[in-house]
Amino acid sequence: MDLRTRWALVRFGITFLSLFAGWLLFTWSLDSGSLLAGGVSSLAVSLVTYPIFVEETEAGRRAHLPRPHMFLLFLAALVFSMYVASFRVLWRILRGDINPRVVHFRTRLKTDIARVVLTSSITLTPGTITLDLDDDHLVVHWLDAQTTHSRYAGMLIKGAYEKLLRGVWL
Amino acid sequence: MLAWVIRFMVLSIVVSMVRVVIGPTVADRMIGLNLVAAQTLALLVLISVSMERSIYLDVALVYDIFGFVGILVMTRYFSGKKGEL
Amino acid sequence: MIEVLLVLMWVSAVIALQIRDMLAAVLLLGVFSMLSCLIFFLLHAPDVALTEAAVGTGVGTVMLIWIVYRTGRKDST
Amino acid sequence: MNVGAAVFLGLGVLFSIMGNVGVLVFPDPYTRLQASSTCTTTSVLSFFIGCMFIVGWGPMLGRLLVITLFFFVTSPISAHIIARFAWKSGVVPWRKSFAMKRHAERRDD
Repeated sequence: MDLRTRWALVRFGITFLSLFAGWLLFTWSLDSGSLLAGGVSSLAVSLVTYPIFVEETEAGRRAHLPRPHMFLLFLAALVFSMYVASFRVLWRILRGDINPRVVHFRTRLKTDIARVVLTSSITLTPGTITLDLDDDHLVVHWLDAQTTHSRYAGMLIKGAYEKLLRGVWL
Repeated sequence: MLAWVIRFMVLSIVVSMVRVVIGPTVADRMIGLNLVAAQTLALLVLISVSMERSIYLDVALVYDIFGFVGILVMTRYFSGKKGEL
Repeated sequence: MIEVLLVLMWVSAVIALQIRDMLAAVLLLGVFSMLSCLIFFLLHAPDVALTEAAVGTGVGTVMLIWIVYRTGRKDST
Repeated sequence: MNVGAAVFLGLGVLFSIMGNVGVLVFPDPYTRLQASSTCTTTSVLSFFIGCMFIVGWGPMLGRLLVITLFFFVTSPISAHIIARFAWKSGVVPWRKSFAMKRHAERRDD
């Protein structure tokens, strides 16, 4: 069994487990018939779609599989900072003074999935929206800009997320 | 309490329709559509929780998936044509 | 509550008929189908609402956008 | 109705009001998108968490978790593609200094 076959098996297992977890959450029953139907259908679907669900790269396993405890920590930090930033934007809307600017900066994350998660979490935090992502170059619209210097703006916007994400994906 | 929240969300959809109607550019109308879609999703979930039937939540999931596909297709077709907005 | 939604559907349909920009008309029809899905849901018909959500919001919008893309955006008349 | 549900539903109502006000008062599509998409994401997420407090342990909780997860993935992506559509089609962002300068020029005329 060479390395490619083993990696394909791992990808197939990930796809099957996530589909089956979705089935369990959605039906919420432990009948044998329900479990059998879910298992057979998620087996069939994951046989077809595993090359799309987890992409094949040459980077190795650690680039794709997140560390679970760091990922949960990242989600908790994301939801907390979402609420804090929502209150800040609410104050901005009430007072009516906004200073929107478009800033450019680069990220140091290496894998594609980590970059996509960074982009989504920047968009999800109120006050900043990612306009474009080109390889490692982000264009961000910032509601109350304090600086337009690329490096400081990057430190202020992506600061904590990037540090946490470097722990999650490699 | 849920009934009052549902009535409030219907009023909120009425207010956010204003941006769909008066928006000067197409991007503004698309923002209004996204806002109406998110609030309709919240309204579907709130109504089905107040009715206490788990079957009704399927509609919310299908609605979420197809609204996302609709917005994706809208921007996908028209991002190639420049200067028409 | 249903009366408010019906008035809103009427407003969006009339504006979608009157407007010159075809893409904006398609967006308003998307709002129309969302509100009609909500009305079916309020009238205790979740299966009809499911079909309306799939067809009206997804497939109908995709087909209309494709037609607008093939023919042109401005209404000539 | 327990306390957690009341708190989260109240937060959702508050953010929903502010999202609508922001969409109505802000000057250009990007700032409107800031107000609408992100404040409304927070409000809808608050509604979902409040509904989870209401329904308790049961089959509705699983479906609510699936819907919340899917919304959490799709909402920032749809906001991002709307912003990218506006950016690619050449909508100029509103800037404070430009508006002030134009206002001063208009005063001089």
